Amino acid sequence: MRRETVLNAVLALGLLAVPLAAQAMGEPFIVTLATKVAILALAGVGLNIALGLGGMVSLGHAAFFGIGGYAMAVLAAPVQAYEPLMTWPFELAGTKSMPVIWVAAMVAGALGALAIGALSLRTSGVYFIMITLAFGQMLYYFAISWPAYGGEDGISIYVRNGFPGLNTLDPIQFFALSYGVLMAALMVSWVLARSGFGLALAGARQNPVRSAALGIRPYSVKLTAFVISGAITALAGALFADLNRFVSPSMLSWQTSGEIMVFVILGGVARLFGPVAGAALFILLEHWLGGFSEYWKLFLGLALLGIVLFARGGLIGTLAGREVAHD
Amino acid sequence: MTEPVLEVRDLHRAFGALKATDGVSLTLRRSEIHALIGPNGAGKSTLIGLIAGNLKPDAGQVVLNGRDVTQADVAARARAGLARSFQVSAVAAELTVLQNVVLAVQGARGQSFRFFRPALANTGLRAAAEAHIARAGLSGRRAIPAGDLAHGERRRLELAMALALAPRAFVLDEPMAGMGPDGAREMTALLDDLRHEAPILLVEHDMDAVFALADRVSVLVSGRIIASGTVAEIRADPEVQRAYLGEERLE
Amino acid sequence: MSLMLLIEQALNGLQYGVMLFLMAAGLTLVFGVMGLINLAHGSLYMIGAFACAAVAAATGNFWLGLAASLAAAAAAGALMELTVIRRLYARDHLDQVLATFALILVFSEGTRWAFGSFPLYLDIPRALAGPVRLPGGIDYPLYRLVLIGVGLAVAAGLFWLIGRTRLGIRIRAGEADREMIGALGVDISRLYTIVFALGAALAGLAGALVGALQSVQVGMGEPVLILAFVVIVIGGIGSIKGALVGAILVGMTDTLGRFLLPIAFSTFMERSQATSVGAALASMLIYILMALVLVVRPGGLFGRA
Amino acid sequence: MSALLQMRGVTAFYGHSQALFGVDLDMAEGEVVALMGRNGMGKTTTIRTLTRLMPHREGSIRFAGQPLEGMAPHRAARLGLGLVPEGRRAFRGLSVTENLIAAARPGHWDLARVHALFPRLAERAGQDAGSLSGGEQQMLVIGRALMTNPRLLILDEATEGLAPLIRAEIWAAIRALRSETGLSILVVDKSLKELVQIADRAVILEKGRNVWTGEMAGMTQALADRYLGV
Amino acid sequence: DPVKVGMITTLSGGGASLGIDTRDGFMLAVNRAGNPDLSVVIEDDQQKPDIAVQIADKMIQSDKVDVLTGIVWSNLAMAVVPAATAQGKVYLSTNAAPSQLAGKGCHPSYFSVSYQNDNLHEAAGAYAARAGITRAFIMAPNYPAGQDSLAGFKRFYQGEVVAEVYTQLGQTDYAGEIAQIRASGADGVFIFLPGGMGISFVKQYADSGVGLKLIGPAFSFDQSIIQAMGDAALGVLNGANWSPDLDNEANAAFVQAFRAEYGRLPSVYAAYGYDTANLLLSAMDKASVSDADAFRAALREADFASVRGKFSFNASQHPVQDLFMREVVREGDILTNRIVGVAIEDRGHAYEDECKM
Ligand SMILES: Nc1ncnc2c1ncn2[C@@H]1O[C@H](COP(=O)(O)OP(=O)(O)OP(=O)(O)O)[C@@H](O)[C@H]1O
Ligand SMILES: Nc1ncnc2c1ncn2[C@@H]1O[C@H](COP(=O)(O)OP(=O)(O)OP(=O)(O)O)[C@@H](O)[C@H]1O
Ligand SMILES: [Mg+2]
Ligand SMILES: [Mg+2]
Repeated sequence: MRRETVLNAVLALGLLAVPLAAQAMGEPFIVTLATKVAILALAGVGLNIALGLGGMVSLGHAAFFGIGGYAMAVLAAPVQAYEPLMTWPFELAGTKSMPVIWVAAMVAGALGALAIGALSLRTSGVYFIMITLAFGQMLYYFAISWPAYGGEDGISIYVRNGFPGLNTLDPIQFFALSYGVLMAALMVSWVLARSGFGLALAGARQNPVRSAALGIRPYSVKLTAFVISGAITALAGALFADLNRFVSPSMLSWQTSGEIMVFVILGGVARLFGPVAGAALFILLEHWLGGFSEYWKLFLGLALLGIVLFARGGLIGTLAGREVAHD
Repeated sequence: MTEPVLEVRDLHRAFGALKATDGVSLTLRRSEIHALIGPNGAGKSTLIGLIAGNLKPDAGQVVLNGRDVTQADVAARARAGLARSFQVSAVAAELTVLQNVVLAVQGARGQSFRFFRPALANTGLRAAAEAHIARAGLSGRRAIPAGDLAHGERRRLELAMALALAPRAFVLDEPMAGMGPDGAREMTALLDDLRHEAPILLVEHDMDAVFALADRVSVLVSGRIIASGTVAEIRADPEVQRAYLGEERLE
Repeated sequence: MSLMLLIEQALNGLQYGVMLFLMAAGLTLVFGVMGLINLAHGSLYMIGAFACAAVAAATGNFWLGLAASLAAAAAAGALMELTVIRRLYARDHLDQVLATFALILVFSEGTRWAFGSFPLYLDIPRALAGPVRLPGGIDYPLYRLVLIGVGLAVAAGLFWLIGRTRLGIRIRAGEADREMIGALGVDISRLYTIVFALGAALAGLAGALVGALQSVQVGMGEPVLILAFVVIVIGGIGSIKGALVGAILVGMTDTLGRFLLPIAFSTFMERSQATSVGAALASMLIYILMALVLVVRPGGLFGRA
Repeated sequence: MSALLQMRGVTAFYGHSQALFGVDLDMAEGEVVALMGRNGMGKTTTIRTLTRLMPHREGSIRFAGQPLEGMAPHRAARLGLGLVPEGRRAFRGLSVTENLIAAARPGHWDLARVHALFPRLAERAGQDAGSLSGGEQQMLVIGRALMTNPRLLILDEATEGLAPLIRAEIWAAIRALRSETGLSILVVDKSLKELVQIADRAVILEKGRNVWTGEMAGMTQALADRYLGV
Repeated sequence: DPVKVGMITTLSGGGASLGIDTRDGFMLAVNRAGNPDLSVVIEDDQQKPDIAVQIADKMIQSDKVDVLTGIVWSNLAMAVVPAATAQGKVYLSTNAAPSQLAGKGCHPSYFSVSYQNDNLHEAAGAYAARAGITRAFIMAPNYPAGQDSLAGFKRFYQGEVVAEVYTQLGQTDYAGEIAQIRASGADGVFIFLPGGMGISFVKQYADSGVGLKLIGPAFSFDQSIIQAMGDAALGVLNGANWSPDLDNEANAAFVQAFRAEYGRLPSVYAAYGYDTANLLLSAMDKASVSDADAFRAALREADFASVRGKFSFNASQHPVQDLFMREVVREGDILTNRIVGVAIEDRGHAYEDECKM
């Protein structure tokens, strides 16, 4: 078995075992922390499809993360206020059902990614980074001054949304749900990378001119990947909103985009479990250093710096060796 | 006479004040190798770019199998059966030789939007790719990332990818460049063979190969075709000697 | 709305644009010319402002502070290049993003450690304080006029350095093919250290000059960084001229947008609502501008596509 | 004639895979040596270790009396190594003239002489090097290397992609170079016919090892057949 | 009985100075009381709502705190408070007190010790006419707190509002707005520009030579900020419910102890933190935290010596207090605030009728 496969298994099992143990020992906050890791890793898995597989360095993925979050709020807030979602042209009630919210978030994320991607993919390189950032900022400023959903204050959904057969208010059950979604997304990402589409995407990333000469439109391939990526990140956004029972424009800020990207790079770009490793390490550092000094961010910075300089290829790359599968 | 597979009609393309392609017309007929020679900077690669769709002409038409493809993009022309190689090797550097060629086969078959089936587990794709790799003489290097290949090997990969498109016409930009003498010889034999599958528009500075292979030769100078004919006619043309071949070739 | 006010607002837009250019100038140099994404550019800007404020407070002399800002930022830049950045040239943009993101944390919290969490005092030098009367009767702050002058001088200097000197040629050659310029006998490492320090010094200069008008506090660099990126991307990366034009375009759009949009909306909306909606749209305006420019010209206004 | 270059038992690796297994290469001042071998045999790798673009693992390299071990590429270049690399690598984004003067050092070769050698470069002086035709780029990088006024000019496939007429001109220029300026030249090229006319000696590599070294005149058809496939 | 307090506040990044003052004021009172039953855990929310929510979860789930406090920003409070009070935790606000929590969203476990967000703007509005501002140019960033602030100003303002301008959140250059002020024909300017935005505006405004009277809420002209404005801030009026020169015994002791302990003058945030801790201590003396109803009743009594002098809670558990007008003055080396008059006496807040509790 390849070392990376072993490492992936360790990560998958570790992320499962830690909260279970914490639950047994009566440390519910560790469970919450693990849930956060799973959800942010999910956002990273989404970004990794665009960034790792497709080479699209998007600094605007907070847009999809936020779209997912707001999709949750838009659907759940009316229920909380005992009002219909809309009355015109037909009456539609909101919902507190997670599966419905997830579908809505993914559709909204996919549509957002389609619109943003279609325009952004005209550019490449650093211009792509910046145009995705621009779209993210537009949504951010829009959300700040959108009074219906609290503007800068955001909006609280006091009770977590429901999932058939589960008590989502119980931290461990909500964790299980988030973990399951993460694993499903990793599966999708794995199948995608090995598929014919994944190969076409790799070709489009590495040599778009050549790809076109082979009859593959790099634009269409990349846009498709971007839409899938946006949908997964939006799903993560919906879950994150449910974790906090709260949505605000900060989900849409460029710092959020940057953090999602940091998870991916930290874990290892284009590595299946890279976002999981990256999110886990980042949250762990943040949690551990936070209790350590008022200036903990200084140490966080130094730790990150050490990792970039000396652990090339991210955590997975360093631990599992550089070679990527060439089977 | 059969209808030409590829026909270029009065193409024009300028870069600023420079007329890189200045009214070029030429045809490529079934089973022939049509060599395009000319001094450096004459506009050969520009012409290939116009034919393949990487560049848009200012005026003129490109007709492939009787269909006007002037407005079609690069990918559409590739699907319509046009295979090109690049003067500077253009490969996906992190993919292996095999993956590169599978990518090409998959592109040609229009199977690039399959989301579930692993590409390399697809025996149909894989077998076809392996055959092309063998033909280009790279069998032993199948699992090497394309970026790690030596220069000459990369040229072979270029050709393998062109073969993988199973095209109606080849447009090859200096396939011999960078190949050692034995490589050039193998390539010559391979192209000789290939012309029966699809005709070849061959841009090449290796005159040994051109004179051995070409059914017809056109000479491009400053964006215009100044002569066109058989190898013998071209070699004897004093204008061509002066502009391109030099005295050495007078023998 | 009077014509005079409109003219004054246009002047404000120009001034704001030139200020943005000052911030963006160092970034263009490092980012456009060396091909390095330096998110910590804003930190160098902050260091310049803090150095200037600290020295000006200690000596009572703004100009000494200004000199200190150049020195401190250049030193920080050189140190950063020698210890971190030079290991990143060969890496892709992503590693650069992560490393310089980490540097932001280090610089911000380090500054907070050294200077505390409270904003520092820095005022414009007495000689340049107060407004002057322009033809047409506009009272305009002298300091802002001086900023316009400095910005244009920096633009000219950079234009000359990059476009006309052999140093500039070598830097650009290094960006195109770093290995090759080294193989031809140019000590590209040292050159890059110098350029990076120069870019940092420009950031520090901008921090000090602009800091005198704004608030000198930890975190002041990040919003500036985003704006500076917007500016150079609109102008086209690697183009000093583009950065200048981009900056002025952004300055004009932002200032006039903030001014005119609420007025425009109030023609068909209630006042409070019009100001709010107009302001909301105004805050998105420069991003809309950037997206429009890039959709139409994917390589920016003056960039190579 | 004094020894200009001495490479002894040089080995080199790309990651874990070994590309050179002990290469020897000696050159005297003013000599023209052809480095030959089939595709992928290690010619470029040998040149890369010599110009310090990659480290060697074992063996020694001395140039102009100095050991090159651990030396940065730019320092080695300043000792007098002028490289025309495989695959051209002109500086895109710079004009033709800027390419030429970027790394120029004073000496025999200046802009005027390079323009005289390749008039096309004078015609394209202001054009972005990235948009030159392939052959024009090749001329440009030769000119660029000459502008550093090297003691040893290294040409890795320098005539690849050039029209016969130009190629003949370049060979003529190289012949002139060696007779007029006494420049030493290490040349990798696929055209044996042309190499025979200008090189004093040949070194043939196979799979990263020396398999034949000798006077050019001693290059028999059998040897060429066996190692070069001619 | 032991009481465990979880303090969530901003200790890193640009807004850290506010959180640090909150913490220092609170801990000053805790240390002075020396009550061994009171323990405090403090965490940095980085000014991010999602982090604040997670810290709250952690403090409730792992640290098992009884009382939460310390949040500086309204948007963070909105993210944390409803969920915390729903889980039966007491929340004592040291600063942020958004209208939602004062009106419809009021809760028996939620106490604002500081004010209701609108109060200081109301003070400015009520006093403006007395300061000779009859034609006001009013301005705030375009976000909910900004919109509330302009509404709060207008609630008690007697004069005419000649222009109402929303700036961008985080904006640093105000040349455009200053030009509008100059052209507006106003005779005074009300601004609500918290943090760095205020510093930038005031410096640029002073340099522009416009010279109209400037008035605002205390947060924009507080101790932590005016030093950075320098003389440009001199003479600016700001509405407040506390001032270092407020003449009462508790305040004199507080200011002196704070200076001795931290070597700087306290800000309003420090004062609110100090009062909050003393309120809590007073309740601990009267009731056990395990009896939630009794403990809340004890808090409601507000039986402590506030640095603000008069202090009581109204039905929505927000303070009823005097609002003042302060002016920025120079005292020796440092800039500080001095009271120039009372703006509104015994002010509660505008949303009381909406609170059904
Ligand atoms: N994008 C461009 N912008 C400006 N000039 C260009 C551009 N592309 C090509 N040229 C010019 O057009 C002319 C033709 O170039 P082209 O690459 O077609 O030549 P070629 O015949 O392929 O030469 P070679 O045999 O050397 O490859 C050259 O002079 C070149 O400098
Ligand atoms: N970047 C690289 N990474 C890994 N292996 C490489 C790399 N470059 C070359 N090689 C390998 O090293 C060996 C020697 O290559 P080299 O480029 O030196 O050959 P060469 O003699 O110059 O061939 P050519 O005539 O094709 O240019 C080859 O087997 C090649 O595959
Ligand atoms: Mg060409
Ligand atoms: Mg080679």
